[in-house]
Amino acid sequence: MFFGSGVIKGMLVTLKAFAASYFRGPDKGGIFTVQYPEQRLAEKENFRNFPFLVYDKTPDNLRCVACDICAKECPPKCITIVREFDKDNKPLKRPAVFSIDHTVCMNCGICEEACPFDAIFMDHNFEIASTDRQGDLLLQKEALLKSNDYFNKIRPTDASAIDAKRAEAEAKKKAAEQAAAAKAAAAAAAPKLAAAAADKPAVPTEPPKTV
Amino acid sequence: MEFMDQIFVNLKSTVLTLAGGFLPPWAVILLCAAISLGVIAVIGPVTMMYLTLIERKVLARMQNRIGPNRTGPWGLLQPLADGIKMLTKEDIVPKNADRIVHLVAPILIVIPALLVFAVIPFGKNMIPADLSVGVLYFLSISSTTTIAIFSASWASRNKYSLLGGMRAVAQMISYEIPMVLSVVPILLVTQSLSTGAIVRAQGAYGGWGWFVFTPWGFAAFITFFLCAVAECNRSPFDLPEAESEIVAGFHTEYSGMKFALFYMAEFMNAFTLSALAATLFLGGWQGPWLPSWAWFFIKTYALIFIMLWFRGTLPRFRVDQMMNLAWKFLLPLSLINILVAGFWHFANPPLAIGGSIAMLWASGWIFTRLNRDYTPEKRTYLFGE
Amino acid sequence: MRIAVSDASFTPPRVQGRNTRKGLTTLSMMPPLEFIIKMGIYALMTVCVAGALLSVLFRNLFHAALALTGVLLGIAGIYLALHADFLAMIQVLIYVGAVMTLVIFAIMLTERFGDASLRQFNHQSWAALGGGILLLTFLVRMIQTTPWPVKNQAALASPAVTVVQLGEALLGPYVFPFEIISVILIAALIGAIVVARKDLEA
Amino acid sequence: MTTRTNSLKTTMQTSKNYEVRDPQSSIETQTLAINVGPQHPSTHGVFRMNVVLDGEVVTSLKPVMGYLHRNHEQIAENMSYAASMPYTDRLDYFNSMTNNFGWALTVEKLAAIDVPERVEYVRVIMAELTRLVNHVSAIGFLLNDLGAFFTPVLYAFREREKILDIFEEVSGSRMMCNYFRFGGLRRDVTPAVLEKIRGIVNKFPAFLDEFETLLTKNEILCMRCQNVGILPRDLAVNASITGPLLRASGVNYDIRKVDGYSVYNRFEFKVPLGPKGDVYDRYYVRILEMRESLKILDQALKGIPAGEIMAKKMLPFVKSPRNFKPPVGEAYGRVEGPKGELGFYVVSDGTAQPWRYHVRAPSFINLTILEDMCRGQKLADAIVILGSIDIVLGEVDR
Repeated sequence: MFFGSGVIKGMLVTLKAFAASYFRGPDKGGIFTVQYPEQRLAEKENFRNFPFLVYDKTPDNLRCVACDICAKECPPKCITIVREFDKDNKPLKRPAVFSIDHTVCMNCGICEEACPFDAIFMDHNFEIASTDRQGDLLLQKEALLKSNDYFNKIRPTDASAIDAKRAEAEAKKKAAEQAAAAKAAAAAAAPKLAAAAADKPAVPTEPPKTV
Repeated sequence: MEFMDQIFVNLKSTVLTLAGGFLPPWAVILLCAAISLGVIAVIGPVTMMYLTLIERKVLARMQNRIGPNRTGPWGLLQPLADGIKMLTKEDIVPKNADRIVHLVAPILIVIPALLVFAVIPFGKNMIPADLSVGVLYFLSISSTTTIAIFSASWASRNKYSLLGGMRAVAQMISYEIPMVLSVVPILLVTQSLSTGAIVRAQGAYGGWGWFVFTPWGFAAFITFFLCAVAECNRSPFDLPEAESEIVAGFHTEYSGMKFALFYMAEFMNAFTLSALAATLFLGGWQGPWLPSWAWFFIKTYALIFIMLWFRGTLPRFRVDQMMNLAWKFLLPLSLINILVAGFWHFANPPLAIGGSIAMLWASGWIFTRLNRDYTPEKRTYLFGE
Repeated sequence: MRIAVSDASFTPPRVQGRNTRKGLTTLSMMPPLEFIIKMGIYALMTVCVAGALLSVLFRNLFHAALALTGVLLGIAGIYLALHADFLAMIQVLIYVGAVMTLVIFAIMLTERFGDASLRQFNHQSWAALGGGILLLTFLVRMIQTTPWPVKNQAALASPAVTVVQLGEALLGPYVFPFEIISVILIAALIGAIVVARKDLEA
Repeated sequence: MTTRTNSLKTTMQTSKNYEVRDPQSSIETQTLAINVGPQHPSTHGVFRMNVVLDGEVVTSLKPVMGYLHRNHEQIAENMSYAASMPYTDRLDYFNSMTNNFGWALTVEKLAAIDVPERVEYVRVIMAELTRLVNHVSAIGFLLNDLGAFFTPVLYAFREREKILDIFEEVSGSRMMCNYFRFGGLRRDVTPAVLEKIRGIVNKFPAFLDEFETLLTKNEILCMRCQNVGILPRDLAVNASITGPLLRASGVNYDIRKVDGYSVYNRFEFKVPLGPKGDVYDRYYVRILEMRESLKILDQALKGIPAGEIMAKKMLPFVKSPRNFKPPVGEAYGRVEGPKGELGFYVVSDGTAQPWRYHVRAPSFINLTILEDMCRGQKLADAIVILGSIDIVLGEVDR
């Protein structure tokens, strides 16, 4: 081949791309750009960004019990948890303060993995740019709370699996409670009390006691 | 057709005739010059502004992107936005810079870029000034750019600038020589230095008698165009402003409007050199069906597209390779080409065609062989296990 | 008055007046235009003289070279004003485009070219002054004795020398000066190397 | 603005066996010391080169690193084994999957964990996809350094994007994958994803052909790359260069073959070797390696078995990685990363945190011979040679 043939062949490639940009789709050598704010790629279900806290039905029913495991496992230590105490200075199973510093968090997803109560999950929301570092990027409990429905919406596969698991655990616990209640009723012969225990709502404002 | 072709010419003479009714002759002459100057002063910067947009669009398209499309429809206001940005940017002068030369250099570089518009035949009867030494005027004026670039690089007191300046001077001087020599065959054949006369000489075969269709014209066109690309520091000859090596070369230390002036000069040079190449080899405004000025702009922008295409595809030469191409390939080729043009002129047609093609092909082959060090090696790759 | 659309009508049109010979207006019939051109020539002369002085007076070699470039461009402008288009273009191409660039390149290769402590006078200053005065008297004498064709109206009216004629003259009767020019170019090239060359003894 | 001539002399003394200038030459010029970086378009990050130039020729070049030092090793010694995993993503941020691979391999070696079959296959698939990502963008950046204005980079990124989509779908993140776990994986790969990978593997050769047509035979590229920055075989071995750089110099050394870690010894692939060891060989060896990677991917996709994605031994630690305490001992695990031998050395004292943790970063060690390759070349070549080493500053400085 003569000198310069390589150059000409290479130039034909770019010319082809130039022409394709007018007549072809993105998967056939055309324009590959996605014009972001207007057009968006489909979100991947497993996509993980900053974590959020899940609550069931109402924000009061958050699953977090302030066990501090996620804060301890977190590699960059961006989670701060302070347990809530009642009037008698008795520790409650919920956080008074739960904050995540988004400037420190590195989206690794270890908190989600480690949480034994399925309370913290990785979010899909990535449009969190802000100029206020303390106000907008140091997120407090209120801002972190998101409903289980939201979780079901963004990650249906994981959420349904976890819901099923929780429902199963709930059913087991209920059965155990009922068994215990029946046992107690039988032992103490106090049917009134047992009935009251059985009528107790499934997810009370007070967190369920772990066995 | 004739009306469209001469629309600008007639417009101007109407204005001048009207003005002649109440103005003295000397004022009409001044007015005539002023109109030409005004047109150039508008065409130059506007060309530059939209060339930046075209460049970005074309490159983007070659790279599977869209390019600027947010400012106005199809991004048409992008140059305006860029201009406003450039104007409002802080003008930074390095502490140790030679302030006066630093200021003067960008002005010096724009002046020749604007001056050369004077001899470009934009269409039939549309030369701002049909000088008898038009081509020479173009080449000599554009050769002064070197000094401006050098002043810029020296005055910045920046080592990258200095390296860029040294590269620029070496490159521009080297490529001027084959560029001038590649024009010589045209001058020999047309027996004129006037750009208007050269275009008129290509009017044979109903406007298809372009010099690029002759063997010597083709060789000269390739040589001239490569030199033109090198002269306006565009890829693959963008060594003076090689971004990946010396940041921005001679204009590293320029910001704001001064930088914009460098940019403007570069794009106007690209335009005028393409225009000259179109004039000399592609028949200028000659061509059927369309108005003459349309042909001129089509040809010029086609050449500009090739420049952008180069930029979108090719890697950059190294300094020694760039010099080698000029001195060991283009220069001897353009010298041979002068002989070939003479041969073509005096020999009989069949012999002239065959002979000149053979001569050019042979010399091209010989020069390639002589530059063997620069031809790609064949390599065989072994595989382990 | 009628404006003729010439083939190149973007150039100043030929103005056909009533009282012109051969239908052409000459410059002397339009005093304002003549005045403008004269002023232009004077401006160019000023640029030349000022540039020449500055190129001697600047301490910084680079500035001096730039001033010299101004001189050469000014001279080219004067050539242009004298209808010597070809000469003007060649002046720009060779002197500004090539020689001055080489000179600047040579300056770049010297050390201390921007040093303010460099002396501008040495023991040869007086000899140079004498030589300069001698040259000046010679030039003035020459200007006085030459029969300038400006005074000759017939020569003015004749069309400008074309490039073709110039080429024939250069390769005919004036081939020797033509060769001298190439020698000057070679000299500039060698000079660039010499300036950069450091004496091995020093 | 320029250094005096004595600076040249000192550099000449330090490099005795190399003299750039002809001593007989009477043209005396000054050398020019320039600082390429830390802010420079083609130092690939915050990297600095102190270059002394004689005209355009490099007479001395000193790499200066450490601008991106993040104390990776110390941090790792102060946290649990598993918590280091996301930090390894950030070493060579182009290849987080292979970084994960190396770290997982090391700890599995330390704690003697058997990895399920399916996990090994998925790991190999991810590692080879990473190699594609790395090589294609490395070549793109190399060509960008050569002056091909972004076209090769953007073509490369177009393909990289498709692979990153896979990574995102699998691990949740495009670049910081954090996908591997000791003895397993973060989550399983769905059949749909495997199908997508299959699609990429099928289409990639066509892209490589296009990419090669664009520039492999380009005369300017050949001029710029051939016989530039030659790394001799023995110097490469002595300087413990690894990866494509070493193989371009003709040394047949690929850890995938030498160690046969994971399940690599089940696949058929070859190790491309360069005849000369110049920039062009590095460019082309990478392209050939991509073609070999595609072969591996093809076989792995065909052979991937069903099964568990976590070793039984590690199941208790999935929810409480902090409690994972490997036995006392030390281990050195290494993988053939896209840039070379990526090794992790770890000493355990029986607690939940490593007692000593060290990364053998290929980018860093490959960078040590930069001066030897650049001396006597032009400045433009030095940039290209740096590009051909293919460094990532996150890994160099750690």
